[in-house]
Amino acid sequence: MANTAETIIIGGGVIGCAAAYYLAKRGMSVIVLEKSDNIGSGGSSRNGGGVRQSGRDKRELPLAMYAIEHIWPTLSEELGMDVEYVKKGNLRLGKTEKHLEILSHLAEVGRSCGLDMRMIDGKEVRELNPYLSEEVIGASWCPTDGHANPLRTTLAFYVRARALGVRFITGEEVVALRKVKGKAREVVTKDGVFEGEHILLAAGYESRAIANTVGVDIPMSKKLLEALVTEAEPELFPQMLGTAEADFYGHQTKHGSFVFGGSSGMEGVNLDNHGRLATSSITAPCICRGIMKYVPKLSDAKIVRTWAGWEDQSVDGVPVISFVPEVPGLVLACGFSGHGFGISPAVGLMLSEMILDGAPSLDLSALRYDRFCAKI
Amino acid sequence: MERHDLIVVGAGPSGLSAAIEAAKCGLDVVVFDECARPGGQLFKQIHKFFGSKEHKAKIRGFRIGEELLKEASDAGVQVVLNATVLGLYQEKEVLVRIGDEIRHVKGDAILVATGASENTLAFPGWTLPGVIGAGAAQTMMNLHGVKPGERVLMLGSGNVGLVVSFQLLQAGCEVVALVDAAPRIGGYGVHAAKVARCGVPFYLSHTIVRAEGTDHVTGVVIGEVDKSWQIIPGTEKHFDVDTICVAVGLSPMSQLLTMAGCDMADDPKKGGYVPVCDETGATSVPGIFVSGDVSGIEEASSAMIEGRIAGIAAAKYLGYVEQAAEENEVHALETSLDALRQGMFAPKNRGKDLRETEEGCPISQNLLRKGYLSDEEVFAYPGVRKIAGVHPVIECTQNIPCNPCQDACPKGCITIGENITSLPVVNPDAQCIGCGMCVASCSGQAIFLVDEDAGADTATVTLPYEFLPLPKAGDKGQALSRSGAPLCEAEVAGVRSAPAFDHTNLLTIRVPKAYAMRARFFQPMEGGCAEWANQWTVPETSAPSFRGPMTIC
Amino acid sequence: MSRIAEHPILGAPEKGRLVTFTYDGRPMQGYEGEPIAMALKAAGVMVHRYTAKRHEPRGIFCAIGRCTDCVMVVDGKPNVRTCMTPLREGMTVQTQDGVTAKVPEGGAPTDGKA
Amino acid sequence: MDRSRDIGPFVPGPDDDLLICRCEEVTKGEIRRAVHAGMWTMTEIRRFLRVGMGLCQGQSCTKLVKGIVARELGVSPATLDPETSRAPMRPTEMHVLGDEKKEA
Repeated sequence: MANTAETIIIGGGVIGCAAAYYLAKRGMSVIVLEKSDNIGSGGSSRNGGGVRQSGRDKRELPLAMYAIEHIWPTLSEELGMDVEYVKKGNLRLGKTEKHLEILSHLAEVGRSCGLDMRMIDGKEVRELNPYLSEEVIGASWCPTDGHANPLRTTLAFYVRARALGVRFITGEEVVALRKVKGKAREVVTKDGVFEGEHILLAAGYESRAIANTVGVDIPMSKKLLEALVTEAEPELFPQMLGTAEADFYGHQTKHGSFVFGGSSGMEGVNLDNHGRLATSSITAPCICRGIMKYVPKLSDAKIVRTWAGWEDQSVDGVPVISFVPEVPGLVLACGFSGHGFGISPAVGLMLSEMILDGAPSLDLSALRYDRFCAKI
Repeated sequence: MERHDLIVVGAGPSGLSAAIEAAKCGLDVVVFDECARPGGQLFKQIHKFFGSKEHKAKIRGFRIGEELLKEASDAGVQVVLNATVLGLYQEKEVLVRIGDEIRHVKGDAILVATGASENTLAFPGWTLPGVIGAGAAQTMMNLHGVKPGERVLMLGSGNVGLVVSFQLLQAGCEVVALVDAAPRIGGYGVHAAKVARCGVPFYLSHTIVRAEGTDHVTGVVIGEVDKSWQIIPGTEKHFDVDTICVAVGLSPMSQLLTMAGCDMADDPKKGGYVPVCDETGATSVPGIFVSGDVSGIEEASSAMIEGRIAGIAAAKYLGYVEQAAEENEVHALETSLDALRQGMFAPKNRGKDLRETEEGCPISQNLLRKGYLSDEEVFAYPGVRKIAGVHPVIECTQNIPCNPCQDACPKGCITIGENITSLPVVNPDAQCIGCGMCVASCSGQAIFLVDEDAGADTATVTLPYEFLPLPKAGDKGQALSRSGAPLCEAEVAGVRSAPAFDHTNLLTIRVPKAYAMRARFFQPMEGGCAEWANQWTVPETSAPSFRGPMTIC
Repeated sequence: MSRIAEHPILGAPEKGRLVTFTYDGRPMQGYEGEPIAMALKAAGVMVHRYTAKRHEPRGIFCAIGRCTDCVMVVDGKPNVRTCMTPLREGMTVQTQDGVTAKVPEGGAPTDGKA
Repeated sequence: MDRSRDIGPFVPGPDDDLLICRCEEVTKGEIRRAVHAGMWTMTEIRRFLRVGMGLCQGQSCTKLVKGIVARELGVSPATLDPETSRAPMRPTEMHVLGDEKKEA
């Protein structure tokens, strides 16, 4: 089979799969190259499933609002598979005055962008969710936020894209990009060379090294984050939970289990196991203590699994979704900084527009790759 | 942080053996086990083990467990029970749950001896209550004194299926059939023979079509399979049962090693996903060792030796023993391990359809297909001789690693020789005194004392008997053939029990002379023999399954 | 009854004292310290739970805490592995339906408290 | 692995409604269909259908699932991706996991 397509996508995560789907839907030929053996191997299968607008940076908020207004509500029907989207709001919880200050600021940002988001007191918090502890003195409340199943969403995009003729190749590690006649054209892998008119780089943290091969750098680092899941529990509450300091988040899934992520404060320095993802012995207990403070009812819930995942943390906390003028044909979509899942359908759609129409329908100029500069 | 020289995960035969050797070398050893009792599966093993003396042959599994525990305690090993290892993290850190508390414990070395879990087989109805694993049956009856069911069908003819079938009979259950999709019995012939002579029919090349019942099992349908494992229409047979016991192999429980980042391999010969390790059990992660079933499914006897080797290797790794000493000890243990890995059931022979023993005797196809030797076939083996007076008849016909009978006979009637897998030979010139030590010592219950001419046109047959209630001299009943078919009237001529026999009672029955080489089991009679008498001429089919009249509360 | 009074190899089983617990609201007896599942089995109880999706009955399968098929609501907590949990005097054991207690037949839902 | 390789069409089997994953109640037919939808690794099958993600964490069904997936793909089970293994090895209550014994 020829290793040529109109678009070569590097990265078979939720961004790559979504972009592949929207491109193929409009008739484009696409090849997706995934380094690991599995589709959705990275952050796409390791995140908490939040589909939220609240707490987002102004620069990426339009993507979240667009996704929640136009894509998520009908995504299951569109893809023919239940992605378990639930739009029952997001409570971002505060336990101290300082927390409330942070939350008020976030709520203000949201409102300034037209988002329905407000501060509520502890009493109202517990009216919405009676399982939250008395320690919670207030929260920001965004009723249009929610959550979905990231595993199924990623795979649903993959299934539909594949059915539309997208060629997915797993275990295909990209080592370099090569320009031909001044344009990004060739994708060199360990086993071969692929060619495309357009090259979409959506490989998480690995995007940096690949972009480096054509002289482009995206300032980002990686963090080893952890999450856990409980056994199925009786239905307790439908909201997505978060905290002012973003150190803990989670929700109850359709299956009944609770998925929670959180940090121990060691994320930047956690050891991986000689390149293999590894959980640390202290993070899951820490997340448990966090959960029990906010939702004491869950203290008897059993944890069945913990896992770790790398987060591609851009230096300013929002992604790079951008053309690269000096490397025509290259589109970057990386640095999602741990909150890419909720916006992934919109990002996929915008990327397809960038490639097919030359520009996205939303203004993404604040997410350009060359926005980074020194602080003084 | 709490730290030990060696943390052993799993207090089964292998883990305890490793801990003992390591502690003897001076290591500070702690053993964690998630169960309330140590010993792993040993305490469910109520049969006598195979092997030679050094392998603790003819000792029952649970007694070996008791011995190991004492040895561990004497060696200063700390065994922590109800201690579930939740994870094996980097830097050889173990997260262990003890009661309602978790603890972080580090080991300079870690030995994972977590054993195996049972495989399952899916068939319609397999999730119904009443379909259980063979291990579950053992747990119920041998640990907790609860019968798994009244009428049981066993799926699987490996050693586990055979041994558990016999244990079910001992617990007072009826085993209606033993079924296996394979064309040949997978376990030891002697294990099959002791089940068959109790009247359990074997259905090889058969599998379960479906389990029946709405809220729990009330019946089962089996059918014959063709070469591509498809059920041949019209071959279905129904049994009323309340329990279906599944014994279709084991898989290594190697999850902790995957988590620890050890190199792993999917090796069907070892039963599944196992850590890559050298002959001492060292994995790809320095300081992490493995032994026992977790590194490849074998018998408990091998697991114990592997444990001892890994324990010494860990001691060497931590500088507690010199290289030369380690090599010596490991070499001796490897020789012992090698002895167990010989014969027709050796790992290298797995799956092979052997036709002859090492001695050139034909391997009984009846034994492989029906679970018993035919009356004609028995004479093909060196343990079966016609000799005047009382003499042992050893119906041991496959090369398995076992030799206690040789040591048991004080008169030199039995010879196995150097190679413990050789068939036992009965020496016609040695004088049997009828002590019965060989009968009780045979882990396979394959030795009988026969006096073909015991006067008045009768013969006596002394057989191993491990059922309750124990018949008394003078009791009447019927003799059963090797297939469990009723043969003739029999009278108990004597019963011998002795501590040295370890619960294997020697039952001597008197039968008509013509049945001396055919009568191999005894069924006590409660009423009279009259109603049975009409069966005695029936050929060897459709025998009612033996069921010891157990006393049940 | 399916308790073995005297075993040919093991003799009489060692048991704790006889205690009373409730099973779906009915008093039942078992030996202290033995797994709950064994007390139920000895009393002839086969069904421990009904599954969440297909509402099919399940009972003891592995009996060593691996398969988790034997879970029930014990003292109000769901998903308790009865094959691993020692029986204590006064325990409340309920058939599990999905992840909650099944209503005992002919009775009101119990709250799971002892 | 090129996911465009032709593995043939999905052919319904007589035992497609046979339950394979006891915990999450997933049938053989669902597993076979998932392979044809593009789930070619054990990891993807697990994420797609939740097989092996229930209380027992795949200890009962992994081998069965592997056999079904391998047959559908026409490969040997040993070539499929290895099982993952994640702590805790046994389901553990939050209050227990969160209650670490502090070292003196």
